[in-house]
Amino acid sequence: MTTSGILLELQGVSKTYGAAKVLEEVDLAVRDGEFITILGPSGSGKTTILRMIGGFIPPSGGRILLEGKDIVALPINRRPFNTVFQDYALFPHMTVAGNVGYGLRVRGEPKAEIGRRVKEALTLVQLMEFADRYPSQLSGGQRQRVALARAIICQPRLILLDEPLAALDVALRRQMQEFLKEIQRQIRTTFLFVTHDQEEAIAMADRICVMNGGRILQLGTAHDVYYRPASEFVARFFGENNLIEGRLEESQGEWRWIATAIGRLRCAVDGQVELATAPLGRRAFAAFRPECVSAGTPAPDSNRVEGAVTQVSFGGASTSISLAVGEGGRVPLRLRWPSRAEGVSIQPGQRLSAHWRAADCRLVLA
Amino acid sequence: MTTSGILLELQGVSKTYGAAKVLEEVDLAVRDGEFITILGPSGSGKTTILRMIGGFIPPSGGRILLEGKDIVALPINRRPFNTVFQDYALFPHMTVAGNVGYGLRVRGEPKAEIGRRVKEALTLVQLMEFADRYPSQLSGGQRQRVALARAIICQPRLILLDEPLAALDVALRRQMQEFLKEIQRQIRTTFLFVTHDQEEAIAMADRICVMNGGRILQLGTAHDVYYRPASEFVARFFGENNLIEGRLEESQGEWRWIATAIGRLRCAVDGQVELATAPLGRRAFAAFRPECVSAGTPAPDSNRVEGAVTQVSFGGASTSISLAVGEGGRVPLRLRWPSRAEGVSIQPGQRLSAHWRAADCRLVLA
Amino acid sequence: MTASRGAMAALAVLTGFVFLLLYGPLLLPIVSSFFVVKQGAMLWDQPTLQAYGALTQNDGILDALRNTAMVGVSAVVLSLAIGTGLALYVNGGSDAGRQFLQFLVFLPFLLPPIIIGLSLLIFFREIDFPRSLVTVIIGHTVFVLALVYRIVLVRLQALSRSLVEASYDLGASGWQTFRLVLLPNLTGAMAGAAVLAFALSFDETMITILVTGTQNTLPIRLWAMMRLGFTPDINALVTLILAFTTALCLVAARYLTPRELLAEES
Amino acid sequence: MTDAAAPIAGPGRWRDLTLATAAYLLPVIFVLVPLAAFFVYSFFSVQGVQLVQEPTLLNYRRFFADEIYLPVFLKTCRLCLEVAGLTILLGYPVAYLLAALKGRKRYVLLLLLLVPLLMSYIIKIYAIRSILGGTGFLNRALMWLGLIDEPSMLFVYNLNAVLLTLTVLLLPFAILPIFLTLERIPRRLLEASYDLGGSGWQTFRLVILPLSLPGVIAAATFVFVLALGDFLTPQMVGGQSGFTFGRIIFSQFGAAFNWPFGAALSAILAVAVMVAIVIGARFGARASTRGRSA
Amino acid sequence: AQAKELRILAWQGYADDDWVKEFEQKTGADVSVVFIGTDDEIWAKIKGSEGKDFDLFAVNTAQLQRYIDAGLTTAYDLDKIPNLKEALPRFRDLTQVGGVMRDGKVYAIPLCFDSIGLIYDTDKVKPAPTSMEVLWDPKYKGKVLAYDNGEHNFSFTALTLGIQDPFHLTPEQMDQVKQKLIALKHNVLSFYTTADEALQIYQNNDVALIWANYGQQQMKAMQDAGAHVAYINASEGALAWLDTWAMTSGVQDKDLAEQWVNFVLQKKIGQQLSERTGFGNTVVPAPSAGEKDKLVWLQLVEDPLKRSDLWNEIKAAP
Ligand SMILES: Nc1ncnc2c1ncn2[C@@H]1O[C@H](COP(=O)(O)OP(=O)(O)OP(=O)(O)O)[C@@H](O)[C@H]1O
Ligand SMILES: Nc1ncnc2c1ncn2[C@@H]1O[C@H](COP(=O)(O)OP(=O)(O)OP(=O)(O)O)[C@@H](O)[C@H]1O
Ligand SMILES: [Mg+2]
Ligand SMILES: [Mg+2]
Repeated sequence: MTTSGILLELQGVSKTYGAAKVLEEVDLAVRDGEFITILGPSGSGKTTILRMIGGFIPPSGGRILLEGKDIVALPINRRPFNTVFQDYALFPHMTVAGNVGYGLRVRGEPKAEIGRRVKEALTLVQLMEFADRYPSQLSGGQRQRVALARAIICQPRLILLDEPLAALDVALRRQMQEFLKEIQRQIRTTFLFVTHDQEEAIAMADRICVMNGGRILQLGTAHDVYYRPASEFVARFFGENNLIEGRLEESQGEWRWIATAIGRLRCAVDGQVELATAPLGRRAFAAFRPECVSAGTPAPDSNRVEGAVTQVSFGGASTSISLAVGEGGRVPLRLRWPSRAEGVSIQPGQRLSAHWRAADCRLVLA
Repeated sequence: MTTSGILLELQGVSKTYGAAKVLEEVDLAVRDGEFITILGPSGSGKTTILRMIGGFIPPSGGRILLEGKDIVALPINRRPFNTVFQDYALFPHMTVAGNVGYGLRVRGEPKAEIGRRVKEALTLVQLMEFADRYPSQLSGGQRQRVALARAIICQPRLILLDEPLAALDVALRRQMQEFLKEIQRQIRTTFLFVTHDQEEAIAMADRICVMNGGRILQLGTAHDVYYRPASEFVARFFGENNLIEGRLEESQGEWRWIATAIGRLRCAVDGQVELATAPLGRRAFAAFRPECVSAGTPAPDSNRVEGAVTQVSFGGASTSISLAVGEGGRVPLRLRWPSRAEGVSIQPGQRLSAHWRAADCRLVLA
Repeated sequence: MTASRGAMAALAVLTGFVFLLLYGPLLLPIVSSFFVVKQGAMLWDQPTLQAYGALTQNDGILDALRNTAMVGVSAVVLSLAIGTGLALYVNGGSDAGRQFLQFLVFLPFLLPPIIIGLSLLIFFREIDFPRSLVTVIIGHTVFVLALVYRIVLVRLQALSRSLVEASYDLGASGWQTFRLVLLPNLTGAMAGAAVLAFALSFDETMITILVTGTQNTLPIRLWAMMRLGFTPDINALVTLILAFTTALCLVAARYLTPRELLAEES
Repeated sequence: MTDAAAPIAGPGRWRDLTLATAAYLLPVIFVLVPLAAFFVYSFFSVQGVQLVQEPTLLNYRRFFADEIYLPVFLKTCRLCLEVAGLTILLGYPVAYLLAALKGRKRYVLLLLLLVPLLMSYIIKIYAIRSILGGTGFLNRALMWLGLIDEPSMLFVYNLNAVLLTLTVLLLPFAILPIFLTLERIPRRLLEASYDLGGSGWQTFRLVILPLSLPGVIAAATFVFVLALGDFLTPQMVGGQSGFTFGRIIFSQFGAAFNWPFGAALSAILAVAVMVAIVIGARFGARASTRGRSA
Repeated sequence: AQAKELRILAWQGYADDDWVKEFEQKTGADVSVVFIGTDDEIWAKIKGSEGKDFDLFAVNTAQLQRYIDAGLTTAYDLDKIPNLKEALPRFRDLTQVGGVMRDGKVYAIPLCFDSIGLIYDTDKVKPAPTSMEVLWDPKYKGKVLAYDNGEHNFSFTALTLGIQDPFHLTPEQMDQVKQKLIALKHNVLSFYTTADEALQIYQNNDVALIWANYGQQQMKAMQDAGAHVAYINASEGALAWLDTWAMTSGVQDKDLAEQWVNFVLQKKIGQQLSERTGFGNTVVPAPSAGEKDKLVWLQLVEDPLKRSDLWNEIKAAP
């Protein structure tokens, strides 16, 4: 570990295919032993970043530093990283055990040791009984687990995972998540983990990196990214959110008032300098999460609106309610309440008075 | 449409690979215009079922009826179905537009018509600007969308989708979901949709089919499967759940009391005959969802326990709380509360009195 | 690959026809090797193994056969090694240098053999490299290289690049990647290329005559025999060669079949 | 170098250089040097048996000026193209059948198709000649079947015979490369095509054929080049039509003793064929490289 | 000391295994023979190696000149070849054998020969012909097979026309011959290229006369196949090839090479050669050619290319 604690650093790394720039100059510093998840829309450049770190494609510009040393010219097989590929890239001519043991085999580990560790890894991904199968005889999720086992068995410094759990069911995914976190704790491997599953991103990450259009938009803890989105995009992309546009009208300490189509809304700036210094009159959003909106007796300092319920939809643990508020019901709000077996006691068409605490309502600059 | 309204029926369909029976005799009736999602652990046989319906692999036994006629011998290209493959199966030598237009092309549609509809389909999956790319130049999610567009453009009677949205981010996935539902409404296509995402399954499905170990365990509406799990497996697999084991002790109308390690718990049988007729003394579970458990003033008829908070973890819209209850705190409970920006006001170590309404607590036979 | 039952039947008929085309011409020498041939006609009532007896006495031919086999095997081994290496190298990029290399590899294949033979002969003469079976092996290797190279290259291009990436990613060296990942996927193509290359070497006359020292190979002998006509023991010889290679191939097929392919079907 | 190519060449600049050196070494020594030295001849001329070492383009000019070379060259190319076409027409279905077979069967059958190659080809030509001949097996069979009344000379001592014989001799060279590419086409793609309603034929034309193109082109190249280099078959079964470009070149080194002209003719041949091959390879590579990482 | 080595480039039948073995035993030398299929290969091989790859090679008299011109041969010391004195009269005095000497030195020793005569069907052609002129006989229109080779056809036609030197034709003679050949063309059924082919055509068609490029051997093959045919050498002179042993300029052991030539000039070997190949040998009389037959040894023609071009024109003529 370097004194700075930074394992890997991307400095102004960019990637261009022909005329298309798929990655703008990107800076990213990954601390040793850290778990970073990368989140972003399809095509935003997540795989591209991972593949450049892995050495599979050369960056068009910029530097990639491993413990301070530029590794752009370092061959793939000399980088102490392992990758779980988005399309698995399993060796079709090797059995599951052969695939998983490959990394150890090429390192020249003794046969017995390989056998032992392969067994261990396969047990962890629950594929012990499939050891002698070929990849073509496996289901999608089974293949993905083989890819996972193959990458982690080498205990690399840094492990690059490209949606490694996408093909797994929730239960299994949760087990794998725990198992990955366990690895991180035990051998202090650093993780760069691409996922589309926000809960997964939150559950696993020390820091979350949100990308869009070849740019890193925000890098921070889950709580930060969820509650202090750096931009409208992040606020909309990461978790469900209500964003009501308006104009900054009044400022009072930590509080701001925004004039919107559904009335004056009180928001918190929560110590964020950029927000705190935003001039009055500026376009901004009041952002509040569906789960923060409730009916019934409001707390003091709450924002309050009235509207008509347009849709109630069961979503498992929670039920979503759509509310039409504002003049002519033109502004849609989303509410999310815990589900009840007998259903939420609300019907479409019903009028509802909804409120949310100002502390749960964030200012996001437009 | 047949008078029975059944489009497709599987009768005792099974599949065996060598010695391994990966699909037990399965019965399934799919109504015309219905949206069925198939859920199950990795390797449970979801893809196998889809592939047999599509005609890619022959069943080892049983019949597959399309509007009452056995189609086991019908060649793939004469089945009015289209498939989104789990691994996409895009034609590498054709552009995105070529791939998407393939189905129309082989049908002999006029060029102009193909062009128009390809454009339409690509616009829907937001890939218009990628029309001239080759699959190898696309990101994972983009490929998946091409596969989707390719299958829906033909407007088949039945469309088989194998985790068609797994590689998409939440926002895009939601759009695609809406767009698929829209198609279903407009052209009354029937959907068989494999997914790992429970929210997706719930949001889209008319009925959900839960599989495990090559068997269909339950087939019902989302609400049914969520609140009336037919078995312990379904109760555990589908959504998060607390299952407390015990013995049926008392019966009173719709209510049952189970003696468990954390006390007598009152459960609802909710009109389910099998449950209602279960004899006293039988092993059973009290099942209740984390989101139904609250602190504070209990409603009447609630089950009540006390325990120590062991973990509080932020999960985006909700925060999960683990509670150790019972003698020596040996029974873990999970609670799930809506998140708040300032965090849930509970700390690990704190003692908590938790309760849930008997109506939210289901009886599940062991 | 798939095909409907009807299509399969049609294909089978066609394949049968091709088998007929390929094996028809072989029947004549094979059958004649077992009978007395007199006045251009086969005497069906006189089966005999005379030809085989005569063959065992024909040292010249047997010598030539040995030389041919040695040259063939060496040329195949060399061209497989070099051709595969070149294919790997050329597949690594598409710069002008690699294009040129490709051109070089192909040249000897497409020029009339007499040109290759002569230029090599003159070359060896100039550098004072004695003509022998070694020069013949070099000549044959140069000649069949293009074939091996091309077959391996085509297969290589069909292989998913991500396999190589995955191998490097797991820390394998270039050689390990080749041996453990590429080679198993290339064996089929290489085996096929080896057979074709051996066949070419086995029949190659012109280059051989020009660059050989004092050794004959089978085609040289047969070529020379055309003037006076073939002796019956030649029929025996080709029959034996055919029987031997068929047996060899059937054994090879056992080991050539990829295991994952067999597993898939079980 | 393209991006995509980088990882394979991979490890380091020095290794690149060593690799390149290793790759070029043998071809340069054993191909470039001898041939280059030889082709210097093509700019010389001869008088009697003496080489006149004065650079001239006369030999090249003669090829185009003299009225026999170009037509024979073109005729030969056409013949060889026909052979290539015919072998592919026959070989493709066979390769297809092999690829459609399962497991060991396909390899056994494949090898059985290759075995005839190991029967000396001179012997084979002899056999073919007697089969095709006026009273050969073919004619007798056709007569027995009542298809013809008297022996037909359609199959012997003419271009048909050359075509047929070369086809029989070279068929295995077409089957193998095609089979090798067919074998690699992921089954899933065919399923996708059928799934989208493609008929067997459409699937073949739109998916299988394009994806097997690299193999077809390799096959065509092999057969074409081998047919071009074969001067024995045309002579032995071609009758009056058996005069091919290969023989013209060959004769320059014997009776005519005109090595310079022979070298020039070969150079022209090499360039022409090479251009054809490069075009072909481009064509084939396009289809295959696209498929690479998809 | 190392065993002496003799390297021979020869046609099939000129250095059979048993002779080689016998010679090896006698001299203790190591003999290796490489067999060749065409004249062109011999030239390419010998010229390409500048004579270094072999000590002895078999070559016909027509070809020999160019080797001598190119300095690829070494002259013989006739004293070392005593058996030459036992040769047939026709070959004993080498000055009488066209082309084997240059500047008084002997560069080649004749080994075997054959004529290029006429095969006729004894049932169909009566009386037996004596001249090639019979090929033009309208009686046999459509029953004649000729050989597809411009060079030889010009030569034999010239002989038939009574031209003295059929190998060096003046332009006028050339034209004369060309006209005659066009006439021949109208009389023939087909031109053939191999003996085998001629036989096949003969068996399937009404053929009376064959210009026998492959000589006696060709006739024998036909007789073996049951044909009723006979062979003559035409009275105006029959073309004939004569193969000789020539020593390369790169000969390593001249003595040994001369010993070999002397060795094969034995009566026994000459006899065997004729028996096995059907060619005439130079030491024992064989049925190939009677003593009286007028044989015209092939020579290098004035312009092979020209003849080949003209031949094409003839074939294309109406
Ligand atoms: N060719 C085969 N040979 C043997 N077993 C196979 C073969 N194909 C699939 N299986 C097995 O059949 C079972 C069911 O596979 P299937 O692909 O249907 O699973 P799935 O439910 O789609 O799983 P996933 O969610 O992981 O895609 C798996 O255990 C798998 O290993
Ligand atoms: N070889 C290529 N040529 C041209 N464009 C490419 C190529 N590979 C990727 N791209 C483009 O680069 C962009 C980023 O791709 P990347 O694979 O990094 O996306 P991603 O964030 O991983 O998306 P997904 O979540 O869909 O996997 C995409 O728009 C893609 O189309
Ligand atoms: Mg990606
Ligand atoms: Mg699956």
